[in-house]
Amino acid sequence: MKLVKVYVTLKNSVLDAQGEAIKSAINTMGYRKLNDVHMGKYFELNFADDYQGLEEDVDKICDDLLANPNIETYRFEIMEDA
Amino acid sequence: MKLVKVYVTLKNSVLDAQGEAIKSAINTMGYRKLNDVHMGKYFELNFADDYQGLEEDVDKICDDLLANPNIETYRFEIMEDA
Amino acid sequence: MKFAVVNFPGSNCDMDLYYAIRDGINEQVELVDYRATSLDGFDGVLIPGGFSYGDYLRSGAIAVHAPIVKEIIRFANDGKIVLGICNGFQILTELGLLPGALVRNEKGRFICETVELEVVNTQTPFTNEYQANETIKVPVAHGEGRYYCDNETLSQLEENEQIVFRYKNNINGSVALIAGVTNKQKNVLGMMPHPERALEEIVGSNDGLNLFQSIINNQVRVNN
Amino acid sequence: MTEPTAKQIREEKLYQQWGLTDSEYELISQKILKRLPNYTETGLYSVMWSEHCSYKNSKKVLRKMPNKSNRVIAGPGEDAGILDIGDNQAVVFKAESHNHPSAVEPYQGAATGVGGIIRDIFSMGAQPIALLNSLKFGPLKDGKTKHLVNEVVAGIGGYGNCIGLPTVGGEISFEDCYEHNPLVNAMCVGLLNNVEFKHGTASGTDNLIVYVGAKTGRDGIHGATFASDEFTDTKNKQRSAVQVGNPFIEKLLMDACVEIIEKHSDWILGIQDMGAAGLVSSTAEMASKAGSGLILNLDNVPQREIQMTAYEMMLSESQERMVLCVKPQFVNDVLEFFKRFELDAVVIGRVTDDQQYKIYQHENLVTDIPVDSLTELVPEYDRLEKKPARIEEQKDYQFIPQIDSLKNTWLTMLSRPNIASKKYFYQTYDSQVRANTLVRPGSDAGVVRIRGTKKAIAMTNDSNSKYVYLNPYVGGQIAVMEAARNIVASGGEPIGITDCLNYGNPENPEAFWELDQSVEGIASACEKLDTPVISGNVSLYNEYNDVSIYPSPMIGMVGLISDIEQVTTSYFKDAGDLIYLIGQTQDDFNGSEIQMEQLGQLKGDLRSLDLEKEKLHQDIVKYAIKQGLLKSCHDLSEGGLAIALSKAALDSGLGFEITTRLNSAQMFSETQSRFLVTVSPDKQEDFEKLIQGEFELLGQVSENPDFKVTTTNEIVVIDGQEAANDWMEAMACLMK
Ligand SMILES: Nc1ncnc2c1ncn2[C@@H]1O[C@H](COP(=O)(O)OP(=O)(O)O)[C@@H](O)[C@H]1O
Ligand SMILES: [Mg+2]
Repeated sequence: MKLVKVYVTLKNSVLDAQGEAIKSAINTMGYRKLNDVHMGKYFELNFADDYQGLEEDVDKICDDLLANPNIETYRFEIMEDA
Repeated sequence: MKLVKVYVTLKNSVLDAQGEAIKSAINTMGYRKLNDVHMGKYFELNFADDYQGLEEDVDKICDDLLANPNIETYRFEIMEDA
Repeated sequence: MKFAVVNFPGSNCDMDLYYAIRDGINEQVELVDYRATSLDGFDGVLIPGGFSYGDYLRSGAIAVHAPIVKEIIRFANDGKIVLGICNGFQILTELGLLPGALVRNEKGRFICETVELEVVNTQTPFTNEYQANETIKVPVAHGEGRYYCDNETLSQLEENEQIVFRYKNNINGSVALIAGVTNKQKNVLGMMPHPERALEEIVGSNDGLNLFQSIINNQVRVNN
Repeated sequence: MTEPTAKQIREEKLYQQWGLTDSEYELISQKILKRLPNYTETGLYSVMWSEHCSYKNSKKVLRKMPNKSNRVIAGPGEDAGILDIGDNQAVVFKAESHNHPSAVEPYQGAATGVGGIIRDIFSMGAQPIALLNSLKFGPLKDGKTKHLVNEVVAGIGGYGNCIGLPTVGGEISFEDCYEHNPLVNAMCVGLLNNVEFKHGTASGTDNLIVYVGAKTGRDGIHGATFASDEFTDTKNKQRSAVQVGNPFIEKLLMDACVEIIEKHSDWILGIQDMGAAGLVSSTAEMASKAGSGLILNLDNVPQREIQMTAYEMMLSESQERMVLCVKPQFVNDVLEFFKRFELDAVVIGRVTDDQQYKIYQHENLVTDIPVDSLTELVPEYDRLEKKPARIEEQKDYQFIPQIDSLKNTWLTMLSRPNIASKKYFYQTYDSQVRANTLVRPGSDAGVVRIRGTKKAIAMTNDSNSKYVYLNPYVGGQIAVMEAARNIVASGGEPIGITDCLNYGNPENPEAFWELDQSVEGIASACEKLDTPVISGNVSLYNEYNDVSIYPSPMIGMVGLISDIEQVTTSYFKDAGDLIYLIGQTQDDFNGSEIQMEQLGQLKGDLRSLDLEKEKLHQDIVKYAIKQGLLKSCHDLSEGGLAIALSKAALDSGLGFEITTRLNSAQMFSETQSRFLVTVSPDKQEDFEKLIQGEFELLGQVSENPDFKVTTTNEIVVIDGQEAANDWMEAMACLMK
């Protein structure tokens, strides 16, 4: 099996409502030395071992489905075997 | 600044409805060699450089806020400087 | 009886609950701000539905850190009545006052519909006005209402008769069709359906009225 | 970063890229300013003079619509219109389109459309009580459209559910012409208890301008085609123009604004939301209405991003922001008040008496122009009109359906996307929060009661652009009358409308003719009903590759139900009830769903609408409901009698047995001015005495869920379960 880890985050210029809410919660909890928080999505995809052209396909999957290119960016890592 | 990356994922025993939905969407798109998909959350927290006891505090923040131990597990990495 | 409706930023069924008490069962009720630190003088605490803090991290997760919450825990531990509806239920599980968790509906979509519930346990302060195994009609409106707990917890729930309401049809994929559970002592109830939206025939059902009436009955019984 | 100079803007005609014409630019530089506008100023003019903000192309047409009645407290020109409903209460409503943002980013586009229309309502001091929406998409044939539909619906639900307002009605339809240009219209209705409050003015020298709500980022700065590579090296970072909604903040903002107006209206003179063209539009409109000037200091504006230019800050469409005009002696009270809601509130400017609009940034005066030149001096255009050739060519064409098997056609029609149940979508909207919803989506109109009174408000969104395409004038009339029938069938008295006028390019004479004609139709119907148009929105330039959408006016109508006892729903109640058809049925198949089903295209003209008869039938129904004679009432629309009967049955689990004077084809005729009602047998005499004229007793509601139908040429039995499946499951099936 090939494990692919995908990270999707909001573009910097896009309002991160969730990150802001979490940041102020962490502040309320008493941790004050926090500058900022961003919340994103994390995916683990398991593909068959013999997958050819995995990188290209994952890129497409991210672009078309896992991330919304209007507001998000993504990156991924292919773990050789898991 | 110290960047902390936190990953929160559902425990295996909890049905990952979103992961399942994404898996079937990816299959519909024509990528068939996919075994499974898990969806989780990804956070980036930026703390002040001079933060003492960061690791311990992040652990508490995860336990008390970012993850719900009934259904989720978490792990984090502290990037020395970012 | 005097009830507190605890209002978190983003709660949006607070007034519905307020009217349920004031007009539905003609008892005293006050809104209590999340920054308050005391529940003295109240006999029951109601945690309303809505999207506290936008539900941005997980439903109910952020509300747990509001100042009033310590007081809610104390109140519950004193054996007083605590009722959480929808987001209120999510908050109570996040708090650990109730077992389990509420996760995204199986089909991934928000669902607003009037559903049939089975009243499983009529021996609680919240259900003594219902008939055993009665079927009632109550609206649901949630995106994260699938009740989850592990098998061990489930057997405990069953053993202690903590399961109070079950869906007739599993609308959201909940474990064992669970729609509402109490704590072991039965003084804390959390439920996803909205009894406060079912108080008058004209809005579609009045089956929720008995739930509030039960709380009053229970109090009378306790006092006697 | 260097901005182009005023000279560069002129010489390179950069203003054109912002949508200003040569003559508009000349007007600004030579007549108004008597100097060249700088970069920021040019930007302000370009947005304020856009169609969206100025209505420069449509104003002339819009004036044709009636906006007076003895209920009107405020009409067009405000954030939303206000109608008196007695007892010192008023309803406030408006609809808004978010078509283009939703095409680009469906979830956020739809969500911010809902957020924006809600702000329009609470900026009037009203408590929002309900939401509706009207959606039009291309056919559900590929993943792209399904994704679009899914995301738009999710965005609408996501925002409304989170803020805690019930979505009680709407419509969703599918036609080829919307494939690349979907329509997303949202409506909000509010209740006003403080009828005195004057919103939206900034008057009185030295009063302060206070900014409340979310921070400003570079969201939604579309006009900035200028901001190309010449003066930015971080192109991608800069360009994220998508607005993202935050319903959580809006909930706080809504509660705070409603409360401050209800309890402390003496602190403030005006309040306005920042919608399209954000800061500039809200503040300029406030000042212009009051005849004052304004000074703004941008350094005080809460900012989410660094190094924003004055241009960017003024034009930003960041969501969930409001501006208030506050009396200086109360400014601290106001700031404290918002702090209690955990909202940022800061003073960003003050009112002056020189009628100039002045903006400072980093201590530089970056804008100094007459306030009125942004709002009042916009040129108005008289566009060319031309009747499209298709209309003359098809004038005499009449479509007649071919029915080989009534049963098969019936079932096919039930599962057509425009007819099938939309529950799959609307069940993702919370329709009951606030516990006042008496009629949820699924009947003719949504109904919300006013707590503490016997009154209720009925509301609906309607548009049938197929009719408007074939005959804009009659189509416009029908849109209003169909909405009115929905209100009347629910037990309400229509009292006013709002609209979203979705059309093609106004510079195209045919599209403009369609706009003009249909507005005349709308106006004539409104006059007949005494339902003024008190607010609305225009969305032009809806086209793809030079092909326009159908002319698509959306009517949002509000009705008053004086006693909740009169609330009536469309579905059958009891077996044995008598089923009547009110109104005469003719061969009206042009523009119908069955024409689309069988011919695959729209063709022919529409019969002109008899407004007298329409009004009469509505009055009969209103009266019958008041007399307690009707157990159910449903208006006939797409798919005609067959579909109306089916819906009334399927929603109740009951069936029916009827015999009609119509032939099988006529079961699908879409003749206007008709209602389907049921009457308890013991009221038969009273009812028939009342209606006289055109009606037909069709038969009875049956316990057995099957549909037993005898037409002049066929006797059929349709399995109730099969019909239910076709109608209920069609959408879920198509969305797979
Ligand atoms: N987008 C939507 N949002 C909310 N309700 C909707 C939506 N689309 C359809 N509905 C509801 O479904 C019901 C039927 O709508 P429609 O098919 O337009 O029927 P009718 O022709 O009788 O007006 C109405 O109650 C309407 O409010
Ligand atoms: Mg309709």
